[in-house]
Amino acid sequence: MWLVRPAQPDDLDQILAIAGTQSARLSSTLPKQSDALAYKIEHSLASFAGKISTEDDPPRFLFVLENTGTGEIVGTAGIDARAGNGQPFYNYRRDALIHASHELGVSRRVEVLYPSHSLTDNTLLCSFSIRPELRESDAFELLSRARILFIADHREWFTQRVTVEIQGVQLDSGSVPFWDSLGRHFFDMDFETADQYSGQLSKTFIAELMPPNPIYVTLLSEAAQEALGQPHPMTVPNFELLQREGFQPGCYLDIFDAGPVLEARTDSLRTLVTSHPKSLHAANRDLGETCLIAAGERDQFRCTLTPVSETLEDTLKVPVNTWKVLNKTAGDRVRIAPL
Amino acid sequence: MWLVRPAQPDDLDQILAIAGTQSARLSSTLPKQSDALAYKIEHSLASFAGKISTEDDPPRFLFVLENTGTGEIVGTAGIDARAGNGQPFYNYRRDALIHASHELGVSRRVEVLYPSHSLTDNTLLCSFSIRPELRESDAFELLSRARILFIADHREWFTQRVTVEIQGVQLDSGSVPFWDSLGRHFFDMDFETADQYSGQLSKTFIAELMPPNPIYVTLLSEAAQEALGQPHPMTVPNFELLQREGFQPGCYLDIFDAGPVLEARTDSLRTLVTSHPKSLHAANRDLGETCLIAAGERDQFRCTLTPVSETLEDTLKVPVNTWKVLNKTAGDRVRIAPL
Amino acid sequence: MLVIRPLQENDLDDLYTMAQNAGKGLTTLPADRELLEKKISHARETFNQRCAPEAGLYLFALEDTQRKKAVGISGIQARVGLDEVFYNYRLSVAVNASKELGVHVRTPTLHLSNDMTDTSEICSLLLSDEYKGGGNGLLLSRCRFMYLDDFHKHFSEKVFAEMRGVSDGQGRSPLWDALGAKFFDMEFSEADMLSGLGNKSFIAELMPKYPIYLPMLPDSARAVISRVHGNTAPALRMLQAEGFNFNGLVDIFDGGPVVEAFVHNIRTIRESINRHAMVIRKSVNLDVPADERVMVSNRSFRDFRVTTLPMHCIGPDTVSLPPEVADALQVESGDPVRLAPLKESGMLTKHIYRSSVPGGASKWQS
Amino acid sequence: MLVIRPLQENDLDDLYTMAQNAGKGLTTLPADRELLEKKISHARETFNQRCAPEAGLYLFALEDTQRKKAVGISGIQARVGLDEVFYNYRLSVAVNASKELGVHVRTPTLHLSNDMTDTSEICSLLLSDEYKGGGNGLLLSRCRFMYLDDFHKHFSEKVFAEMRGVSDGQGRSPLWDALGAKFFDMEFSEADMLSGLGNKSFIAELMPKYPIYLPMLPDSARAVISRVHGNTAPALRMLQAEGFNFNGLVDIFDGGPVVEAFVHNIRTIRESINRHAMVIRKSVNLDVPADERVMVSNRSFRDFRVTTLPMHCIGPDTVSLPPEVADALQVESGDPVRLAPLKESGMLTKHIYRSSVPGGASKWQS
Repeated sequence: MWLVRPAQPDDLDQILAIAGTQSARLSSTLPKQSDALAYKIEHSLASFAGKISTEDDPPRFLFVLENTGTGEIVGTAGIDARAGNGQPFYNYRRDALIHASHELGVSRRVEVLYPSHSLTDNTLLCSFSIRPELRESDAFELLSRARILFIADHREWFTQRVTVEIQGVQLDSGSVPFWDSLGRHFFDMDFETADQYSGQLSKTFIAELMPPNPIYVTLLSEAAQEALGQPHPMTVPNFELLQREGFQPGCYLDIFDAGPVLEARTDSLRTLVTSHPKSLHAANRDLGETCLIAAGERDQFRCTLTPVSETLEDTLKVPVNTWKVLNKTAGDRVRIAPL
Repeated sequence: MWLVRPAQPDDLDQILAIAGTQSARLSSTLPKQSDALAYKIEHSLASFAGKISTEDDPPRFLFVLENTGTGEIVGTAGIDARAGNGQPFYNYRRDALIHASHELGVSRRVEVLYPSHSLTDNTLLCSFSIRPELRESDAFELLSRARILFIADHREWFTQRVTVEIQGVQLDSGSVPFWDSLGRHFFDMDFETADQYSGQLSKTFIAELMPPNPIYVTLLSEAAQEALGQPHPMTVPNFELLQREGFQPGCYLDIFDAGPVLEARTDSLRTLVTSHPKSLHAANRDLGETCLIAAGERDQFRCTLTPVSETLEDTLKVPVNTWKVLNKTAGDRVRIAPL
Repeated sequence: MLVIRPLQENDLDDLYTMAQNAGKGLTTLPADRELLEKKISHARETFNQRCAPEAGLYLFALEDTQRKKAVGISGIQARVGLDEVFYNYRLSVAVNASKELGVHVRTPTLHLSNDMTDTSEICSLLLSDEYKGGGNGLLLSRCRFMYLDDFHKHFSEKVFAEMRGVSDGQGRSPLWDALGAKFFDMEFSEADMLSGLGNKSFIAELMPKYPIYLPMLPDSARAVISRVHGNTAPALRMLQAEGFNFNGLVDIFDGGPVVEAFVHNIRTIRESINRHAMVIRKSVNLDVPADERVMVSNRSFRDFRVTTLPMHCIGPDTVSLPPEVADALQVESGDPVRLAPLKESGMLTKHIYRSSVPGGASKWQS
Repeated sequence: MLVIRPLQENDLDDLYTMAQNAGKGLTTLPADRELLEKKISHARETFNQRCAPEAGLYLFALEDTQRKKAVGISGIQARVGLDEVFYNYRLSVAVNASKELGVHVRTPTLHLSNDMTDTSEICSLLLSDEYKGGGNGLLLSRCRFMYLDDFHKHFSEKVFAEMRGVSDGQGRSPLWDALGAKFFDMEFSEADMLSGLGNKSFIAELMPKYPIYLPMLPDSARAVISRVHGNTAPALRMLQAEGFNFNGLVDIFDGGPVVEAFVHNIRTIRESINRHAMVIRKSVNLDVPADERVMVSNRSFRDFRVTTLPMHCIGPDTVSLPPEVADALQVESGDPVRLAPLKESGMLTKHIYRSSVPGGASKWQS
């Protein structure tokens, strides 16, 4: 069975292996260095345990997707309780000014990218990675949506709005048109390097190197203009899943690759709205509609997929096998959501 | 009875009288000069008649509130189909940047006002004025909401979003703290003069005189900072009415007095959602719940208040007196909305 | 003889012909009869002191006295940016550095600027092709410096010139194509013309207001910023020889540089000397090479006249003027005149025994 | 005798004492022993050419040779803004005008600027109180210009100085209170100190990046922009007399002005002359008033030494040096030395028969 649970120190090597096979964009929130990753897991465990204040170094949660049959880790997903983690969370806000001359009868829409920190402190979904062969599977959906069930059961830890960044356009050659047209001139490094640094906790280098003035879109290369707000083709399944969840692209873009930044009201997330707390009971058969099921508070949180044979007012019948994966027993509280 | 109908050339003098007694803020959309007002009425009639394209000089509608007993005009209300009327519609967008130093452990929210044209081309409610003694009456509500019923029946003329500007803080002395702290330095004129000019069609002077760079809020006077997004006390009834209608203050402010700019999705406006088309039938008695009732397309539009004695699936029974005011007869289509 | 004198109403036809032949790129003198007529009338008001000093427009004609024809023009605008807004880009450098990452990047940046506002501009230089060479261009340009210094109360301490930027044979400007054209829905020549006609509110309305980071422009555009048009290179060298320096500002349309100098530092002024006129009977061969001639001015505000004269006419206290020169300058014996070198080299030096020019050469003697 | 020479390791104690007595406001020399030690070591590397030329920091001590004590210091930084980002505000004017409405408004505006990047700065001037007067301050400051010109390949063509801005007795700066304090959560003195310690990333992080419109600041703050602290007024006058001009840039914290000059235009350089040393036996009374003395330098890059000498020691080709002066300068008869006036007036003039300084006085003779 597929299980989503908090990342543990023992998972380190397997997570590193996943991070190594992923595309570059992932690195900004999932470090590829052993030390940095070990710290991230440690901080995540403290966050799950409720030992981290939201002020100075806000909670960051890292989940893994485990194949319970083999014990293998095949994916990761994270939540930063506060985007920016106590520092500015950088985006470009895409807006337009109207340049019009009454006398000449000219009116022109001039698109501008404004440096913005407006999404700072929103809750952020991040660090999503999964083995390529699972990209179209139910496990993919489980890994992504388990986070929403965690939020539903720990609502007070999170903010009114949730944000998620989608990887932007990167060519097969590895070049990123938006970066090449803008960021490269100011950061004097390649996209991968910048992306790697941005995964580090101090964002001082962005304050130091990012151009502080608004950028006129018309002065970007054509390829960069076309990439504005466009998701990388590889991320389309994820993009669509998040849109079904209720996330909408707004006016914000990633500062490095101009990928879309999605936003949603936390309390309107589909998984949160359609999920219900139930008490756990045994089903006789392994049949029924497949649902997401989550249980356990804080660091005991577990989430898996289960067939549901019957669901009444407050009770839920699922195979005992599911109980085991969740570490729960009859009568315990669980939360269920349709797939 | 109170009747809202398109302004006519004959109403000119009475409208001027109202404009003269109103506070300064009104002038930006309701001119105080006879010539300008005559042109506005003429353009409005052409707009009602559907003779105005939305491109170059978009439709602008001016309604009046008439006491049908005396023929007296006691209020005005307008709709600009496209805010800016083909030129930029200026606002400040209030946003914040985070200035943080990791090393020094400092993090500060720096509020910034960005010049913005984002609300350009939204439908705009404007030119609202009413005799002071009617400010708490049903007539007040009729005048304001009649416009929404007009929009409901001519939906294709209007855009997805509706905007309305609320007058900002002005002291009894006539001084406007936000203007005194910002605009005055650049426009080199008093608030009334600037406001008056902004009612004119060419916004060239704003492009020429408005500071193009973002403004740091912390450098404004304290009085100006306090005035940001605050409605003038006199506008509170209107502000509340609009909020009940579904308008919300967002991040936009008036460039002259920093009054709040409200926004709503057109199709979510309460009057639009709760109104229904019905066919007109006679009631025997002058009793029943008072409702808004509108009828007539384009320049034939009329809206009044009526007691409704009975409302069935598609029929509505109201006193024959109401028919007369609406210029309608039995079986004609009308639109009704609860008060 | 070629004589500098204030522009007059009856120069209109000659001026119009010159403007037509000049082609595009001279925004201050477009070939528009009505506009030229206005300019002449403005200049007349200025010389007759019937307009406010700061609104002054001083236009000088180079007249071929035999043909009674204006064959060149040059001007000084007392103050720019008072009526219209005067725009430039300031070429500035933004440095972004991260010590931690060892990154240090300098980004040349263009900032919209009105910093020349209220400064005097030398402008409108135009010379008929057939009169080019022989120092006529130098006379037309440099005569203005003597005027600037003699009547310095009417001008700013600093004076500047806008140099025409790079464009190709078809009048296409690489900077305009990469920048201006993206914001103005028109051709370079049209924008240039509109701006020359004095209609500048379209600039406030359509111009990008935020700084332009140069690395975002193509190489072809970056390459021409602060560079002059090939035809203007001699004029730039002349001004540099006078002590003008690039001041960091460039034209918003074509990127041509602005050069400036403090009036008291301009070489023509530093090296000029005053003498008294001595009208002589003896005829003088005026037709000597440019580097053997000096400029001589009558120091008149209302009827400023300048011509050239062989250097050997300069004496210790006086300068000898043959009658036709005295006539052209409208001076008589005993009147004060001012002399300054026409060409680069300090050949005037050997003829000087005493200098009486305020702020002139003596200050630098050592 | 007072002699200028390169700063040395054993000057640390004297330097520290001076820095302590100087109080706040000298950001380039805070009273921090470790930092001062680093500076000395940096200067030693520079004089010994063991660091890249653009990283050079040239620090000179004024030594009282009797007491074997450093009593003053002055410096040149070869290039600013290469290691750290160098910030200023540019005081610019924005003009907004509407012809239609007859409105014309000029708004002084501060733009964040890094335009001094890569330019040489004269800095770190400090003189013990007991040695003030008698031309010692002039010697300490002006000796640098001779060095700048003799070794101009190590420096930029233009050189600048930041002048301390206005603050009150308690070290409060009106501009800081009105502007900086609203963005930096600290006192002026703390920001000044942090900046002096070379920690400038906090500026990139906390500084407002958009232009500041001056009409939005209180009168008290506007009034001090580009004005100098009372204590600094004499230094400013001295630099102005040398030909330094305000270049439109001001300090981001206290609004003090930046003044600059082309090295070849600096008066000390223009009026300096070269001679050969002639060591004499005869004793000379060195203790004459400052305006009768000249500076004399040994023109050495590694061991630059300057002292003063009565003017009458200057001959047509040589300068007569009493043995103790020759010793102090470490020169022998026949060695080239350079002379320049110590005080304002051109009193050196009458002693000059021949000038051999490249780019020096001869160029200006007329």
